Amino acid sequence: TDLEVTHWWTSGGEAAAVAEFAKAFDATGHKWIDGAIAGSGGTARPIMISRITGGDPMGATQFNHGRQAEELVEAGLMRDLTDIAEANNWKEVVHPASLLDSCTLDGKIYCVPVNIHSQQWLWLSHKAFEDAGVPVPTNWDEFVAAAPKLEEAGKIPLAMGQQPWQTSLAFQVLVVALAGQDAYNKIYGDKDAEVAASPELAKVFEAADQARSMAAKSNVQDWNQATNMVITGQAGGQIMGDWAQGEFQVAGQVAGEDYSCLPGLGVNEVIQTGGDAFYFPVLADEEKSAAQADLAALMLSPEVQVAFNLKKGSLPVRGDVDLDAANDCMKKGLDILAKGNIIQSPDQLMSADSLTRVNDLFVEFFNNTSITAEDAQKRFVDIVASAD
Amino acid sequence: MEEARRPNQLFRNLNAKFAAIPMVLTALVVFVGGTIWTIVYSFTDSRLLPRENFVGLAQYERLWSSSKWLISIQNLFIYGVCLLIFSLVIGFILAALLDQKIRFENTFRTIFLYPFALSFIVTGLVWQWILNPQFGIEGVVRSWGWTSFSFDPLYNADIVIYGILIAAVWQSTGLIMCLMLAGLRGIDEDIWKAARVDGIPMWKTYLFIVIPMMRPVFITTLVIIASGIVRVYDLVVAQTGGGPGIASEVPAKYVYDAMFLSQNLGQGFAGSTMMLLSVLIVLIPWAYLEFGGKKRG
Amino acid sequence: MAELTLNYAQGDAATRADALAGPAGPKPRRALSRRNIFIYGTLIVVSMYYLLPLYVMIVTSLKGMPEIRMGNIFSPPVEITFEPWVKAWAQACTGLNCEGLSRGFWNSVRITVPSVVLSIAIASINGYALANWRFKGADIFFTILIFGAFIPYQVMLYPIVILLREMGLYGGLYGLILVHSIFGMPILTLLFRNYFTSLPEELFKAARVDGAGFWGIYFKIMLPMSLPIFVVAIILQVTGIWNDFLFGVVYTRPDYYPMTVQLNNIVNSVQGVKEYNVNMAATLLTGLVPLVVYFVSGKLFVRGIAAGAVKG
Amino acid sequence: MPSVVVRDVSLNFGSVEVLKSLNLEVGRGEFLVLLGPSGCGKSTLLNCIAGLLDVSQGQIFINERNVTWDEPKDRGIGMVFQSYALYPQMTVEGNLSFGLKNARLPKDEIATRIARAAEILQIEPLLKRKPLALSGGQRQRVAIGRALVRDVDVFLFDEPLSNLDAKLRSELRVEIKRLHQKLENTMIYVTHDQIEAMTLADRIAVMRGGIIQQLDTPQAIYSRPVNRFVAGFIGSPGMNFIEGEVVGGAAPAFDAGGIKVPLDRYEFGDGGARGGKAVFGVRPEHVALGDAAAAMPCQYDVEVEIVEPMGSDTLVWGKFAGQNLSFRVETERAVSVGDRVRIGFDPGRASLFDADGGERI
Amino acid sequence: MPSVVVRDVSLNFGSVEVLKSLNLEVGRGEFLVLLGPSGCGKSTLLNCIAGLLDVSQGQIFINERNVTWDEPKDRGIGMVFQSYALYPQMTVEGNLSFGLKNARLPKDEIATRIARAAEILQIEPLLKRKPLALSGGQRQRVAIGRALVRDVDVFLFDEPLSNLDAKLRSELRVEIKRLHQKLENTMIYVTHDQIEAMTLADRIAVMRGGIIQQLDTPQAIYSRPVNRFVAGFIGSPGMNFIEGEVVGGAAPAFDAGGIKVPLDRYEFGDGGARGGKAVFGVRPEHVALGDAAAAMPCQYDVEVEIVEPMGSDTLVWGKFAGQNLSFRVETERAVSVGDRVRIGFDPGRASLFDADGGERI
Ligand SMILES: Nc1ncnc2c1ncn2[C@@H]1O[C@H](COP(=O)(O)OP(=O)(O)OP(=O)(O)O)[C@@H](O)[C@H]1O
Ligand SMILES: Nc1ncnc2c1ncn2[C@@H]1O[C@H](COP(=O)(O)OP(=O)(O)OP(=O)(O)O)[C@@H](O)[C@H]1O
Ligand SMILES: [Mg+2]
Ligand SMILES: [Mg+2]
Repeated sequence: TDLEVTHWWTSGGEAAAVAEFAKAFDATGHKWIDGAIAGSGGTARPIMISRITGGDPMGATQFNHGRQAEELVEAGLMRDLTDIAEANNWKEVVHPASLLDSCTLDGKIYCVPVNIHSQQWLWLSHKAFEDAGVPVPTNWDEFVAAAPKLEEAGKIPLAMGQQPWQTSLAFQVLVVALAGQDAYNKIYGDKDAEVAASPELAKVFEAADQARSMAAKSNVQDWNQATNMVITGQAGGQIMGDWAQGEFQVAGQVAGEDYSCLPGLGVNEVIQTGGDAFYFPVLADEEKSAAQADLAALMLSPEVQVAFNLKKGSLPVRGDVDLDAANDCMKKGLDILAKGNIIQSPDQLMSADSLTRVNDLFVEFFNNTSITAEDAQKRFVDIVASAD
Repeated sequence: MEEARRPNQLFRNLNAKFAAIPMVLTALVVFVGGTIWTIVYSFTDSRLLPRENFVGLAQYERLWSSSKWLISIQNLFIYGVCLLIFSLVIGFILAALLDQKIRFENTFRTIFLYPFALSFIVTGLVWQWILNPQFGIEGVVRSWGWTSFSFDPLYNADIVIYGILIAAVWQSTGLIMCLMLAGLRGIDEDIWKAARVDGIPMWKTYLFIVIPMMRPVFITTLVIIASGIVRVYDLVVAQTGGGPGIASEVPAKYVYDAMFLSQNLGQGFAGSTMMLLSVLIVLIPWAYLEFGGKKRG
Repeated sequence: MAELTLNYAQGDAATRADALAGPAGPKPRRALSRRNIFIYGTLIVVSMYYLLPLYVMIVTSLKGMPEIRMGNIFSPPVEITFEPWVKAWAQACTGLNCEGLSRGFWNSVRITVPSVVLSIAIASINGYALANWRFKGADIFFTILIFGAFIPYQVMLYPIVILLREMGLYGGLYGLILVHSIFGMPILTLLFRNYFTSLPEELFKAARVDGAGFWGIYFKIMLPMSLPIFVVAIILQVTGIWNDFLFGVVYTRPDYYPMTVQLNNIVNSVQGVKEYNVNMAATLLTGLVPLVVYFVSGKLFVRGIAAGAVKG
Repeated sequence: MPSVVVRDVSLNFGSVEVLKSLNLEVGRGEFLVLLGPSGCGKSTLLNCIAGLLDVSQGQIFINERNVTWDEPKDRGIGMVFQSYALYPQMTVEGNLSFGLKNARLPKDEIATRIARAAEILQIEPLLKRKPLALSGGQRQRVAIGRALVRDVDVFLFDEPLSNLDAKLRSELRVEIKRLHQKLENTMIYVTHDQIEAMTLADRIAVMRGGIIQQLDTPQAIYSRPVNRFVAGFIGSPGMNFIEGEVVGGAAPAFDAGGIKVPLDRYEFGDGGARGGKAVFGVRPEHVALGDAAAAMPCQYDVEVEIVEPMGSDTLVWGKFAGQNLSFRVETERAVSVGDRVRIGFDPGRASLFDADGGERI
Repeated sequence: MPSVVVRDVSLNFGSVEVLKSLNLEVGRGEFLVLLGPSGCGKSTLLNCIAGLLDVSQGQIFINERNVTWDEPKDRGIGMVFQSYALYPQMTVEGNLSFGLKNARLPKDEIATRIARAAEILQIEPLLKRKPLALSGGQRQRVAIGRALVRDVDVFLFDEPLSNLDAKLRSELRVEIKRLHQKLENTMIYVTHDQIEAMTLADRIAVMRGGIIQQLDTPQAIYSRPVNRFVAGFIGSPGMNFIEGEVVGGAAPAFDAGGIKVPLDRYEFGDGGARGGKAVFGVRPEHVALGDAAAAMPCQYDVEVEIVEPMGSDTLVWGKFAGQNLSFRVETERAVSVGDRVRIGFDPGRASLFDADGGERI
């Protein structure tokens, strides 16, 4: 049976990873119809939502799991996967368990988490630091300290794509890494405005201020172009999620030799457990429904998880898979995961609406040097106070 | 003499009425219906899906306290005014030049018009590239040795909207020029002769006589440009995605992002409603002048 | 000119001969007069602004990636390669599909042709009804329609999703064709209305006396006379629909995705370095159809605009 | 047995009343001309009769059938327009046959009718051409042909000759006259050229502002116009108007700045010879000069100011009681500017109008 | 001392030769009318004189100055257009003063000139209005005013009255005539209306196909046209043309289908009375009826076919030698269709043309 799957994974590493899903699915006798929409979730999501609400849903669709699809589920447009989950014992295998929680509404499971994406990484180019004659930093503060040297050597200290989501990502990372896990949970989870106004957060905003001056000369658009600057040694480092790993791999670089990665910016070694999930809209066609069930089960099967996540550079959602092939950075991630130093992603904690406002603020701050760190924090407090 | 019964008015011109059904339906269902629907739901707190949970003016309060929206409005204003002025002025000057009985008129006209055939995605992409400081004009000039040269409108938040304008002017003046050219060709030949006999210099003839005579052309042109301005979206997305930061946000993008990115339909609808309102404010006086004036005249 | 003054009173043959030596025939015009330099100079400079992007696109699409990375975008290709074109057309990948633009081309044709035909058919009939068969309320609907021209597409996205869903047309080709017809209607109707208004009303009256009805007059009298405005409408619609991305992607499923969606995918799926040459080739390929339509019918376009847009 | 009856017809465009409760009867076979200045509603009236405009009030009968609500094609009329209104993309033959094909007439019937019309109008050699390849006069002939083939009783002409030059105009005028004599059907003809009206009409309806001012034979309108407007509109060169006063009484006279014109030979209307301000109208061709003047009841001396030779005769302008007066003399008679000449006219052929309303006294 | 001289002027539009080596001299203070059918090159010639078109060959002198290469504004001409060509968004005053302001005339000079022009043309009350709020006649007056304020020696008119209706046309015609008498400057006036030409002109140049056919006083053109084209173009109603043969010899005569017209009173041209096919032309007003006919050298009986009353007189159509013949009778004389009447004319006032070339014999 043909099943159309929409997603926005179109970059090199991503596409290779998707191919793993497709290969496995085709092997079951079904056919994966690829509905890739390039750009980002921002371009693709409206199309997916329109299709689902317009009554012409696809067979399966990617969303960031969390609250993005909440209302579609509430409206009864998404298929209940509880039976499949029980049959395959997802409750046991999915690790950390919080991943499945975000797929659960009123006790029913509606999505398949496929990977864990952690954003809290600082990627560093060994070549750049060699050229500048400074040792490769091991945490954020050293990185900041090394920045002037890098600049002298004609490098851009911090690579940063112009797309707004990259800026806001960097900011969230700074919050978690510099203010700590508790503050993060209080702010994003409990919407605690007092914490948002605290001196810890002030430090975060100062760091963001430094970040923006370090990235001032970076003028590429896409995240992978920024990554490419790190790969080629034009830039010292980049704050980016673990998917950047895929790019290093495609470029044939070796972790620890050509580049290093600092989870939690080397300050607070936490990673977030957000990631991508697949949702399955309700379909009338019996055969397709059956195919949906097959695909859902297949996505969580150990082999597919390994194959997929290796290509994607993300962490598998099963605790029980064997990742010998994993590289240095991935292993660091797995370690942290095992230690339980995990946080939920903002998507899971905050409504898309409030999150957009927070992100907009970061983006505005980052690009408008006339906004001081104090101003930005004040506005941040206001947003957190009214968030849901 | 026999008397004839007056036929039912409803059935007169039945075919004409029948033929107008698509238009009537479009006007009523899509434009009016869609507008009303949008306005109604702008008073709700609809998120991903529309729902009838009315919250009064909350969405509007939030809209007007959002700096992103304010920047959008400001950008639209700058963009609109500049595009209007530039495309009208350039379009008219080009049309006037082409109207001088020159050689290669067809070639020049085609050159000016071809960008109109390209989509905004294409336009945005090409200009993004030409304006890219690394590869584009800035890079090239610097490679010539003028290393302090700086021309990076798309990467400088203060002037990014003008960078977008460069592409917009490039894309839209061709059509404006065509409209103006058509208008110029419609001017009575004798007016030109009269002005020459009166010894009025060419530029004065254009400025004081011809342009005022082209009122209908300017109105049509204005409608076309203005409708394009309000809807500007693709160009911004293709060139900057609203960046750097939110420096090049425009209302249409705000609305789109609100509806689909932040999944807050109510907010998006509130933005839409404000846009529609501004369109109405511009259009109603115009419609009054155009249609109301004629009946009296 | 004083020395050229004639004096007929003297009737002197010598003065007459003098006079004959004066200016005669056409006023001599230097090819490089200041006026010409100004006109052609301006036109050429402006042409450069307009041609620059096209030049960059063509030149870049013929370069290899290494050359792009090194050189400047304005320098002509050292080594001409058509590989980017081939790649853009047939090999570029989006997700799992590596068929390049070719996948979308026929979809674009399938979408554009019926949409253009339908939207022009509807709009021309509307324009005709509005211009010649004014019925009560016609002006109101027309005003609403013009208002519709200003509504940002994004705003109407959602209501139309609902509309199409209720009509059961969502996701198919017909729904998309309908959407294109709806959004083409305002400007096209305006053009057609103005054009038909500019045709002599007596023609219409004569046809009515001759017993032709609404459709008879439309098909036999009006249509054969409206070539210029049809050309304008076709150009506008072909350009608009061919270049459309938003509707194509929102209102159909992937089987029908037009070329622009592929273009967007190629351009936006960055794999490491942006392959500018492929992007430019893809861009040119996508723009080719409207460009050809333009070059072929440019002259009629101005004429049609003159007839349809300027009057009224 | 009237052929066309217009009863109490009014027509408004929005709030503008273009036709005001208008009545008109046209006899069978009559040639009626609607004459009036631009914008007086002539075309509007014609369009109402043709059914191209819906009347706001009133009724229209054609051949004793109430056609007020009928479609144009069902009214039994043919119409000819000023701009010819030929279908540009069809040949002459196509133009002629279009209406017949619409009426689903048999092929041979169509052919016969076209052949007949083409013969009458002498456009046989043009049948295969398109209108663009015809001269103005030929086009108008084809337009007439298009009405002709419809084989109707009533022909409506809306300024058919206005777009032609003077020479063609007078030629086609004669042709239309011949056509009418041959076909003997009813014709309603709109023009603002009074020469056309005078030469063609059995009766003329002079219109102004949507109201028929006078409906009468050309001769009656020429010699006894009901008001100053009609008097001025008819006749070329136009009637001379002299302002002054009527002195009533037993020997009524017209007093213009001291110069007295006896009115004993003037036929007063119903109101009789009231005194008061009035306008005295006399046509240039009724002012005699020289010997002929001597035979006239009134004689005056005037100084020649302008001489306008028109070929066949000459129009001379002078001052009478300080006001412009023109008169027509034969070309042979040498009159030059500055001459003092003796003129004479017969008040019995003149007209007197009220100074205010302009009504004939 | 000619005011305007056109010497050997040719003009081509691409390969079309519109003016063919044309020569023309216009005397100071003369009123010259260029008359001809549409498309004959009248406007083109006028535009050449005005400097609005570059001549292809030849020279143009105005006031004895070679202006062939001068700009229009430097030629000392004023021009009035058929379509008025008023600047629509300026008031009448603005229209009049715009050119003067551009010439940087002092303010009070401008005011004086406008006041004078407005007085002459009686447009003082209109000065503050815009052209759209004026009637056709008023507009044309303003257009004339615009030429007037330029204070030039030569006025060029391009069919200034064609867009006006018949009545206004004849009124304004008189005004232009008065204006010329008052200003006494040179006027070149284009028209295709022969009545205008006859009444206004000191001399008429009849053009066809870019060539001046005849340049003479109206009277001469009327009575001795050099060819059939001129004869047919001048005079309204037009000249009657009877085809037949000239029988030469001692007693030359014209033979039309057996009916003989003696030509002993006819003044032959240089070629004398050659025999051969010819066309005999006689004007309707030179054909007499009844008693007057009896006094004429030639008399014939004709049957009346059409009667066209024109108010002042009546045009009657009959057949002469099987060909149409019209003649003018006074309105008083009752003539009706079908009557047989006796007509007479004087061959001495007729014209004879070559059947082929159309030249006067
Ligand atoms: N469609 C219309 N809407 C409003 N007013 C109109 C319309 N058609 C005509 N009129 C007005 O009606 C009046 C009479 O017009 P009509 O065309 O009958 O005049 P006319 O006598 O035929 O003039 P002309 O000699 O110029 O043809 C005019 O004042 C005109 O402005
Ligand atoms: N710009 C032009 N290009 C080519 N041919 C032209 C142009 N202007 C005029 N002609 C041609 O020159 C000839 C003379 O034109 P012109 O306007 O002088 O005629 P006219 O005597 O003024 O006619 P009308 O009485 O219609 O005004 C016409 O045959 C016309 O087709
Ligand atoms: Mg009319
Ligand atoms: Mg002309």
